[in-house]
Amino acid sequence: MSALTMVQTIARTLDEEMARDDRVVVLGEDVGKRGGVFLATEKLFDKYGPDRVIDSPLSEAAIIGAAVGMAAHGLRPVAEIQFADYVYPGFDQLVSQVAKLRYRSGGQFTAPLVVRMPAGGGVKGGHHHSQSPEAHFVHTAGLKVVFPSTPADARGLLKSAIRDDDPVVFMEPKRLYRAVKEELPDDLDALVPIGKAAVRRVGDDVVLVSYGGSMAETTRAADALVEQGLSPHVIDLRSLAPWDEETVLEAVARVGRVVLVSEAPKSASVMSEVAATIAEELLDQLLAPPLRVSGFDTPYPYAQDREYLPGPARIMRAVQRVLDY
Amino acid sequence: MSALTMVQTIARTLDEEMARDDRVVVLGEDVGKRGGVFLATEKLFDKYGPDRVIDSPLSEAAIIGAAVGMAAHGLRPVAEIQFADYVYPGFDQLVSQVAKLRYRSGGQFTAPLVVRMPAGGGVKGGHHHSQSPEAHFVHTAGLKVVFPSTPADARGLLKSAIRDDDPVVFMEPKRLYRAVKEELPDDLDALVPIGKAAVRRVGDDVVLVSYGGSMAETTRAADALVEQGLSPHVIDLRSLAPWDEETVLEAVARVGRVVLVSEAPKSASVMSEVAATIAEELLDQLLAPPLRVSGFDTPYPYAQDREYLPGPARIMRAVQRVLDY
Amino acid sequence: MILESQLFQPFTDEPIAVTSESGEWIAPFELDLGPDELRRMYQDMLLGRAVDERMGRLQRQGKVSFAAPSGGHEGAQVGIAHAMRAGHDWLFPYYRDVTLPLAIGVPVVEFVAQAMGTAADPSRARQMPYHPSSKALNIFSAASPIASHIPPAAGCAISMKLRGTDQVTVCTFGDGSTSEGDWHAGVNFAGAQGAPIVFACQNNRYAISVGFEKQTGSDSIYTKAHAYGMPGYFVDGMDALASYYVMREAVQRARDGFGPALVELLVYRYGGHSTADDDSRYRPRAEVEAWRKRDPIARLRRFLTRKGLWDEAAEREAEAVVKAQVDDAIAQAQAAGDVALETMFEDVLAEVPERLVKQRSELLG
Amino acid sequence: MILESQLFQPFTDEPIAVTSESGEWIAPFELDLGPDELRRMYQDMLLGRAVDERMGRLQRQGKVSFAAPSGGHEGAQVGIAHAMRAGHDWLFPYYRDVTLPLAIGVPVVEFVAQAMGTAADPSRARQMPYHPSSKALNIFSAASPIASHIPPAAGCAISMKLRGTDQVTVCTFGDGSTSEGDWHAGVNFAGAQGAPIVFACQNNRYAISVGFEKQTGSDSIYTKAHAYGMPGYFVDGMDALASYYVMREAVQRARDGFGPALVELLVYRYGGHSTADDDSRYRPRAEVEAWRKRDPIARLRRFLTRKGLWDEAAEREAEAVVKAQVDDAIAQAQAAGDVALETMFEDVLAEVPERLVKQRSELLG
Ligand SMILES: Cc1ncc(C[n+]2csc(CCOP(=O)(O)OP(=O)(O)O)c2C)c(N)n1
Ligand SMILES: Cc1ncc(C[n+]2csc(CCOP(=O)(O)OP(=O)(O)O)c2C)c(N)n1
Ligand SMILES: [Mg+2]
Ligand SMILES: [Mg+2]
Repeated sequence: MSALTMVQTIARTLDEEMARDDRVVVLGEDVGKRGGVFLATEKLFDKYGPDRVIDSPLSEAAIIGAAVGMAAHGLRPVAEIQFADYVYPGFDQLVSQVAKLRYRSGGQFTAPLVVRMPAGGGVKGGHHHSQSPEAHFVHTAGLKVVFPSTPADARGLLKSAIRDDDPVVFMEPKRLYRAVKEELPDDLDALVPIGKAAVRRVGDDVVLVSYGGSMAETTRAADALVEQGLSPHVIDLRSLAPWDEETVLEAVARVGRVVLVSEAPKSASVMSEVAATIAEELLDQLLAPPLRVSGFDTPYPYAQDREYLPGPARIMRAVQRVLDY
Repeated sequence: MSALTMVQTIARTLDEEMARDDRVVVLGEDVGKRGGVFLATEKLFDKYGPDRVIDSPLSEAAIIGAAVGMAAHGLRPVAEIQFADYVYPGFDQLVSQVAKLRYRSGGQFTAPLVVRMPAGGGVKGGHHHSQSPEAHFVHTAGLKVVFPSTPADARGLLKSAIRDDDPVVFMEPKRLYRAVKEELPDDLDALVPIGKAAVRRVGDDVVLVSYGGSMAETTRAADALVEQGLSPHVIDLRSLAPWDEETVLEAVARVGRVVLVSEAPKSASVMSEVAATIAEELLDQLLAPPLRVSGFDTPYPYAQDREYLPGPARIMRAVQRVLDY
Repeated sequence: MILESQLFQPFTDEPIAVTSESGEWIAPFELDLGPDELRRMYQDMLLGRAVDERMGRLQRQGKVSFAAPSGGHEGAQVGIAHAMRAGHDWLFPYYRDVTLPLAIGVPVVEFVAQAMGTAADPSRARQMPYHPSSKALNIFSAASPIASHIPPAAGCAISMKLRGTDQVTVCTFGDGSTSEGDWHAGVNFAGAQGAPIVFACQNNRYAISVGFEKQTGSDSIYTKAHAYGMPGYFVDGMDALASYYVMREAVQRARDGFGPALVELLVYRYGGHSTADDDSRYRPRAEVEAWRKRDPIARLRRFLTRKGLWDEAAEREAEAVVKAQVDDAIAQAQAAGDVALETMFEDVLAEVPERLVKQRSELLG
Repeated sequence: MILESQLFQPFTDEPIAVTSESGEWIAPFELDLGPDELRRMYQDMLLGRAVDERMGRLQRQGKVSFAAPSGGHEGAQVGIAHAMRAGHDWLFPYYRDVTLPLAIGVPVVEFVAQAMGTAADPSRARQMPYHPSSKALNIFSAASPIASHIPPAAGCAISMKLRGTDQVTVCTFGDGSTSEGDWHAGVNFAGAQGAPIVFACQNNRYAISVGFEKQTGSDSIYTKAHAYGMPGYFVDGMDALASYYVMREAVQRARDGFGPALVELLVYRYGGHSTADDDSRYRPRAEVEAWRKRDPIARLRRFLTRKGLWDEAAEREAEAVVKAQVDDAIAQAQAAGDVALETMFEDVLAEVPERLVKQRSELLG
């Protein structure tokens, strides 16, 4: 396979999965002829037609909710929410229907579906095209949540998500959609398991944990640290629910210093959970407090689009603090 | 004033505030003649009529959204969501309109409104009448969030909330609605400030932090600890956004041991945030890991309505763990 | 395609009835139901009412935590049920459906066990009473948030269309439900896709205490069909046979590829909104009494009696049968015992994740 | 109360027009607008189009991050604006409103500064382009989530009614917006309360790429008014004067206590959905060209010319004025410079909370 960007990878992966299993259908706003506003569903309409690539009305409740009914009836819908910021009109469907169907019916009915959504900032989109709402999903029992940062992971996790018997919220870091191209494996069944983190770099001075779009800044900070002669250990969570406690705890126990990086607002976030778990499990192994470098507790601003993000400078300052502690 | 239950206190407080300020209006499902399904708006309809006590259509988006427009136009709406579990159809209004109006308009428009909602379990309501969704609100910048556990706090905080220039999510622990009666001050301006915790008991063996409905179980656990000759320090957060970091950190720094109790699901919860903050700020003062005793990461069950809650037994076990550490 | 036979017009000003209050056949077409089917409809209503009443009693005795009276809704519900192909078509019900799932074939013991929360509930005692569901009968699991089942129902119907099955989705709800955004979103999607679904509104003109005039500026529910490009039928829901015939036509239309319809069935609930409600706060007693006089069960009995298909003896026997059925069901449901504590951690996901394994041992030791 | 004069019928099959394509007056009533008002409407449209085109250019030059072409919508928008009492009535706009806020009186510099995100934006550069707002003119702050402004608009109108002001709320949106649950929730609440509000839909028959027939099963938007018990008016939105007259009547109805209305204005957007859109993927060029021929600006110019109120010289002068206005505004907006970095932490709440003070120093040191 030739080298593809993440968003090209997603379109390709959807194509592969639709070819593999004719229960897989795609629905959402502009996913048809337009191929999605980011082209994540490009060419699928021409290939599979309006019965499997469904332009929905402009309603996220309709999209997510219809996916529930389709899934219960035997399809494998992949719903697209045009921007993660627009999941809220469909939030009740996600929380009350998607997440609880298996539980409330005692396992009689299930909702094997995927809800894809581009998330995160840095694209001059202001607060309604930049949000990172993953904490809401992670807090909601009954959902799996993944947030890849590379084309290969996007492919492997999307395949896993589509084949999973549980509903999966599949978050896509939109500012990395075209950041890099990656050569992908030919294997059509190259799955990335949900729930497993990836160690991007092995080191022993400080553990950096991140995921999604913030992996870009985290990687840059790690590179800078290496240049300074330090040895960071970098973990890409990839899955947020369940998240890979084992990989994280093992590394932090060994290294004793950890910085958690995510652009989502700080309060009651996914990284709050990771920090709390680390504190609960590893108090005696910690050489410094687990620090979070997060988005601020403000709506996502427009003018300060870049400054809002936890960039390398802020990450480096936090690393310095845990090293100096 | 005679002794009142919490729900009676709320109705009384609404009456007082409506009498004080004719911009205050109440809206929601069944708030009119019915006086609310829990009677939290009892008698208001008779006294203030349909222009100030508005039975809305069955739509939480309409209720919360209309409150935004009313507030922007100069009223001080107090919206009732019949059960916190039903806030989700109005979640977009809360996140996209209520929380962001001041920010996005550069302070030109504001939404001084209150959204009241009974929350929490233990009433045999199954997962759609038992949830504690406060983490979603706390994660959303632009909202204040309070969750009192006593009639007096409910009164003082509701008054503060109604008079506040920012939107306030006012959560009510429904299983404590009629748990106790309390003699209330005559002072019509007896406010409880938003953002200040209450120390319910001073002690030095372990700090127990809780809020809302879980204060009942926390208090019972504390009583049992006292009977065992221990000295717990009990903090009722009351406000969740902003929360009183100072009071909590001061106590934990002094005592070194802390157990955080909340019936909300554990992952990415308010108590995750409190635990993460404690770990960040007080690593060296901690004599034991900050432990959370939470609701489980399952939908709220029906059959195991009581067992789901973090009851005294589970709290005591956690206290034992931090004491034995 | 054209419709083979069309008995009813959409958007009539008056509710469609096929029998008079006194039980005469008043429709301009011929009755085509046999005696057995007619009697079955009647017996289903008796059963629904008996279960309903018994649940109310069990609630007062503390054996059931909650009940949602459906007395007055039986005519509409039995009509809807008999218009469907049981176990083939899908039903997306709401909490006030009692006669409806029973008439489709849900065993009384399952309904009762669900309400009592015992181990005989196929949903494993996960929900509050009045949320039955049956995979075997394609009865989707009801959820409490009003109208949240509408988009899933639309999706199910869209799936039926895409997959070319000849199934139909039927989706029920109350008048208040139509104000929710999700109701609109779901009905609109179904309309845009021309999916095989019938939206059946049991309009009792109250949403708990909120009267219809505060619910919407529209005079009726069926007119809302205009917004979605589908026919809206207005039916006297106290007339079981009218409910049946209109629903049958709407279901047939959908099955034949003519797309969705919205059917409004005018009914009344005799009781409070639920056992937690005191409806005297907001409804005049005279109104309740006036509607009770229009009882759908009595009306069908008068019809059957006129036709010589029913008499006092049949009534006594049917009541005894129903009573025995309900007694048995309660005994069986109770005998099943409680669900195990640890089931709380199951069915969150297909497999119990590590995190819940830990939480389970936090509880169980 | 009865309506004093009623010029238009709701629920007409054909869109209401008062001028022909060639600019003749074709309405059965007399024009009652003076030459100044007519010329002002025309100039407002020229300004709207000029701003629109310039924003597109600035976007291509990288000076504005995004633009939402509104060419083709000017007739509807100028009609809406002139039907309102500027600064007294409230407008709840959406992102495609350009001519509309300008015609109400938003200074061009404010519009441009908002789009460029400079310190001259009264919203402090908090939003992406095309989200202007003005407290001074009662123009509510637009939000990107489609239809999320509908319930607030309803609430504002309900407040007007409760407080007995003689204000009216006008709320605009596109055809796609009507599918959102929040649209329904808001319109329904306004209908139930009989609030003084006019819902004005600019139906360009596309929601980005999604054509109208996939958006809803209904043939039109105005029919949806049936669902809420309010009149639905169907207007040729390429006819600025028809837009004005129908809106004026709807606004007057609302002001006089006759409740809300839904007005559908048929328009077309000549450009892509936004500067990020390639509309050739989903729209035939011939369709775009056909609509361009129906341009609302050209139509009003023909009307004015026929009436002797406009000529080539006036056109040249008006264009020069508009160009200077826009040039000035851009220069002023740019001169205002960037907003300060620390403003990011302000206006989250009335006061900057402790937590944000800490976060601010994390960023600024
Ligand atoms: C989203 C949501 N909001 C509020 C409620 C509380 N509630 C339960 S039933 C009900 C009234 C429903 O009325 P209607 O749809 O007319 O059905 P009926 O009970 O009359 O059959 C309300 C407000 C709910 N269950 N879900
Ligand atoms: C809740 C929400 N979902 C999706 C979007 C993305 N989006 C922006 S504009 C648009 C289409 C709107 O179409 P319409 O309402 O017809 O207005 P038009 O742009 O045609 O004027 C969409 C889908 C959004 N802004 N908000
Ligand atoms: Mg009802
Ligand atoms: Mg449009």
